[in-house]
Amino acid sequence: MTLVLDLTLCALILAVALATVLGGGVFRAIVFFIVYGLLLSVAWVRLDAVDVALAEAAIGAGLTGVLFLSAFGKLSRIGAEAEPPAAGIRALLPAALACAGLTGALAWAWFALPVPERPAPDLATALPRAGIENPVTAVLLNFRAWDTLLESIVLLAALIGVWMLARDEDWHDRFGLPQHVRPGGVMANFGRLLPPVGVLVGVYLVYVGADRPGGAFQGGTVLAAVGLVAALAGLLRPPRVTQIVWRMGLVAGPLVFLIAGIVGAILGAGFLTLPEPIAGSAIFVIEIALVASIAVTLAFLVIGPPEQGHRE
Amino acid sequence: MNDLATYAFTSIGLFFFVAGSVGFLRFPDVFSRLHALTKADNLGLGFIALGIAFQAESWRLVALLFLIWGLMLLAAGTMSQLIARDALRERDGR
Amino acid sequence: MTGPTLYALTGAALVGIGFFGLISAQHLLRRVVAFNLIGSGLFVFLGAAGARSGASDPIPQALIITGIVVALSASALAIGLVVAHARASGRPTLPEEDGEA
Amino acid sequence: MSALVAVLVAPLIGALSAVALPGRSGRIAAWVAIVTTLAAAVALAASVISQGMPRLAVGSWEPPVGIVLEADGLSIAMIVMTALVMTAAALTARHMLAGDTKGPRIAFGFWPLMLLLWAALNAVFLSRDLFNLYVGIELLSLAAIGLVAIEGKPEALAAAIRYMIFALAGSLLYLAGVVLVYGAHGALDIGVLVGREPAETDGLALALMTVGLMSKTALFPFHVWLPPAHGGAPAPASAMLSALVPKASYVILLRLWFDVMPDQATDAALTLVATFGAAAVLWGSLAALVQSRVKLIVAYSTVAQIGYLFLVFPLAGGGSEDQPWAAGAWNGAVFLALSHGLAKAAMFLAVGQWMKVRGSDCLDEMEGLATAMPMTAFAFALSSITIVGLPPSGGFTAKYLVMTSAFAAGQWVWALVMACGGLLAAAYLYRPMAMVFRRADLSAFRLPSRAQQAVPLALAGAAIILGIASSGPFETLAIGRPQTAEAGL
Repeated sequence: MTLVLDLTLCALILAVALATVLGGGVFRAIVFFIVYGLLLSVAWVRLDAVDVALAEAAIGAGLTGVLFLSAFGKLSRIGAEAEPPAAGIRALLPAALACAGLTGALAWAWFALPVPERPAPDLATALPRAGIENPVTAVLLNFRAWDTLLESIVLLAALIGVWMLARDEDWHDRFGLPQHVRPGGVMANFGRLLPPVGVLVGVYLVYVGADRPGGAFQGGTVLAAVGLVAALAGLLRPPRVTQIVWRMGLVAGPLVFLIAGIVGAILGAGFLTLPEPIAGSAIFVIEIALVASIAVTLAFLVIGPPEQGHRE
Repeated sequence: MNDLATYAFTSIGLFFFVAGSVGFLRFPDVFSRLHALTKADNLGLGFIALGIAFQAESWRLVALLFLIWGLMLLAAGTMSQLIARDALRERDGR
Repeated sequence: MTGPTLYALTGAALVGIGFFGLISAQHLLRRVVAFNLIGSGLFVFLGAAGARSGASDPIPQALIITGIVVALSASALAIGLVVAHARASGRPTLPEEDGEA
Repeated sequence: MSALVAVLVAPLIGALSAVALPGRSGRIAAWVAIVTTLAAAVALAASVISQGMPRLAVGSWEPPVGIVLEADGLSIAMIVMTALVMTAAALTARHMLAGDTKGPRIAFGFWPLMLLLWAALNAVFLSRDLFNLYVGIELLSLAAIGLVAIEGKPEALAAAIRYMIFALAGSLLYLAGVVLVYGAHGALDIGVLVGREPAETDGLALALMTVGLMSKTALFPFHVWLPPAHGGAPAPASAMLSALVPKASYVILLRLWFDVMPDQATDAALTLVATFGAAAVLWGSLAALVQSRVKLIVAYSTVAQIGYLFLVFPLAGGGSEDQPWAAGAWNGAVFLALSHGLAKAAMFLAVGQWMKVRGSDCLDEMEGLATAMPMTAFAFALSSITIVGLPPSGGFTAKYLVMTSAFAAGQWVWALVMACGGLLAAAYLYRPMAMVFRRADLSAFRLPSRAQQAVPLALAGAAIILGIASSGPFETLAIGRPQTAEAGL
C-alpha cells in the first residue's frame, strides 16, 4: 500500500518536473515548478524528514515561486516574457543523451553505494550535549553552526547583489514597485486579517523547532511572507536603502551569531563553542536574532531593488 | 467507529475535490472555473479535515486542523476575488 | 524496490531533467527554474541516502535545509539579474551565445 | 582569539558593519576590517611557520559530527597572497570608484561585497569539510557575481548572467560529488576521508566534483564566461576576480586529487585534466593575441594561466606520486598560482588607472602612458615578466620547477606547452607594452596620485620577490605535506 503511494508520488513529481522543462510558456513552467515544490515536500514527509518538508514548502515552493512570479510580472511589463523558439530536437539530442547519462550514472551509483553505519555513532553521543532536542536543529545551530552562519551570510550577499541591480537614479527610492490597493477591498482586508495569525504561526515554528520539526529558516520564511502580504495590502510601505534600522535588522542575526562565536573563542571555550549548561539558552538567543534577519532579508529579496521612483 | 467516520468524511471530501477538478477542466471561462475550484475544493478540504479529526489524539490537533482549514478559506477566497477582478478588467479591455 | 531506492532514482532523474532544462531553455527565467530542479533532485538523492539505514539521520537533513537556503539565495540573485538584463537589453535571453564555440 | 579565527571573523564583521552603518562610518568599519584581516593573515602565517599547523574543530565538535578548520602551508600561502591583493585593490578602489557618475550605489555595495569575497576565500582555504566548502564557494560566487554586475551596464549584466550559469552548474556538479561521498562514507571531513575504504562510486564522485570545479575555475572548455566577466567589472574588482577567485576552486581540486582521493587519480584521468590545461594555455594565449582592449588581453591571459595550473596534475599525482619530481611539480603549481595572483592583480590595477585617465581601455588609447605614469607602466612590465615566466620572477621559478619535473618524468609534452605559452604571452603582452611606451603628450589629463600608482607596483614587486626569495616559501608550502618536504629539484 505505501509502495503504491510512493510510486504515485514519484511518478507525479517526475511528470510535473518534465512539464516544467518541456511545457510551453514560461508562466506555465513557473506554475508547474510551484506544484513540483509542494509535491516534493510531501515526498520529504515520506522520507521521514519533516523539517526538510517544511523548508521545501516554505522556501523551495513558496518563496522561490513568489520570486519567479514577481519576476515574470516585471518581465511582462517590459514585453520580455515570451519565449524564443526552442532549438530543434536534433540539436538538443546530444544534450539529452548527456543528461540521461548523468541520471544513469547517479542511478548506478545508488546501487553501488556501500551502506555505512548511520547515523554515525559519534552523533548519538553528541546529541544529548547539544542543548536542544530536535536533532536537525542541533546539527544546524550547534554541530555545523559554521555552515549555518555562512549560509545566513550567503543570504545577505544575495541581497546586496540584488540591490546592486538597481538603476542609479532609483537608488534612494523605496524598494520594489508600488502597490495600488483599493481601501476596504478584498486585499486590504486580507492584509489586515492574515498578519496576526501569520506572525503567530511563524513564531510557533521557531519555538517548536527546539524539540520538534520547525526552526529559524522555516519560521523566518513565514514571517517574511506576512510582511510581504502586509506590503501588498498597503499596510506597510517598503522602506528605502537609507533607512538604517532595516539594514541593522538585516545583519543582526549573523552578527549575534558571530559575536557568540567570538565570545566562546575569547573565553577559551573555542570558536562557536556553546558550553553545555548554557547551550540551550545561547541557541535560543541566536535563533531569535537569526529569525529576525532571515525574515527581513527574505522579504527584501522578494520585493527587489529600489525602483519606485519611476512609477510614482 | 472513528475509522468508519474518517473513511466516510474523507470520501465525501474527495468527491468534492473531484467535482471541483472536473469543473475546472470542463467549464468555459475564468469565472465559472473559479467558482468550481474555490467552492468545491473548500468544502472538500473541510470534509477531509473533519475526517482526519476523528484520528486526532488531542483536541489541540483538532483545533489546528480547523485553523488550517480557516486559513485556506481565507486565502482561497481572497485569491479568487483578485483573479476574478483581474479577469474582469482584462475582459473589459482596461 | 524499497522507498529510499525509489526516491533516490527519482532524484537522479530530476538531476538529468534539470540539466536538460538548463541547457535547452532559451528564456533565462526558465534556466533558473531548471537550476532549482537539479538542486532539489540532488537533495532528494541525499535524503534517500540518509533514510537508507532505517533510522533517520539528522545530518543530511540539516545539509539539505542549508542547501535549500543557499539555492534560494542563488535563485534570487539570478532572477534579479535576469530582470535587470531584460530591462537593459529588452530581451530575456543571452545575446546569441557569442564567443561560446 | 587565534589568528585562524580572526582571518574569518574580521572580514565578516567588517562586511556586516559596512551594510549596517551609514556612509562614512560604514567605510571606516570596512577599512578597520581590511587592516585587521591583513594583520591576522600575516600573524597566522607566522604562527604556522613557527608553531606548526593550527587545527580548530568548530564548536569543539570533532568530525564526523562537526567541521574542522586547519591551516597548512598551502592555506597560508593563499591567505597571505589574498590579503596582499585585497588590500591593494581596496587602496585603489577609493580612487577608482570616487568621482564617478555611479554615485552612492557602488560606494555602498563595493565594500561589503569585497569583504564577503575575502571571507569566503579564507573560509575555503581553511575548511576541511566538503559540504562547508560548498557553502564557501557559493558565498564566493554570489559575491563575485555581484561585483561583476556592479557597473550596471548591459554588457556587464550579460557577463554576470553567463558567469552565474557556469558557476551554478559547477556548484551543483560539485554538490553531486559531495552527495555521493557522503552517501558512501557517511563523512565529509577530509581528515576522516583520507583514511576511508575506497568505494566503487568514488571515481564518479571525483569526476563530478572535478568537472564542477573546472567550470568554476574557468578551465578550458568552461572558460567562455571569464573574459567578459573580468573585462567588464571595475578594475579593483577585476583584480580580485582574476587573481583570487579561480584559485579557491583550484585549491579544492588540489586537495581532492592529492589528499582525499589520490587512489582515484589514474594516469589517464590526470592526463585528461592536463590536456584541458594545455588547450587552455594555447587557446587563451591565441585569443589574447587578437583582442583590442587591454582588459580583455589581461583577462584572456588569465584563461591561459589557469591552464598552466592543471599541467602539473600528471606530474604530481597518479604513477608520479611517489617519484622525486612530484614534489617539484606540486610546488611549482602552487607557486604559479601565487605569482599569477600577484602579477595579474597588479596588471588589472595598472590598466584600471590607465582607463581612469583615458576613459577607455582600447589599445590605441594607451599611447604615452609610460611617460605620464611611469610607475604603473613599470608595474605592468614587471608583471609581464612574471606572466611570461622570465627570471628572476616567481613565474620563472614556478615554470622552472614544473618543466624540470616534466623532463624528469619523461612527459616533455607539458614542458613544450609551457614553453609555447611563454612565447605567446610575450607576444600578447608586447602589444599593450609597445603602445604604452610610445611617446605622446598626456599633460592635459588628470593623473592619479603617486601613492595610487605605487600600489600596482608594490604587487608586481611582490611577484618578483617571490622568485628571488623562493626558498622561504618552499619550506612554508611543505608544511602539512610530508612527501613534498624532500624538494625534488
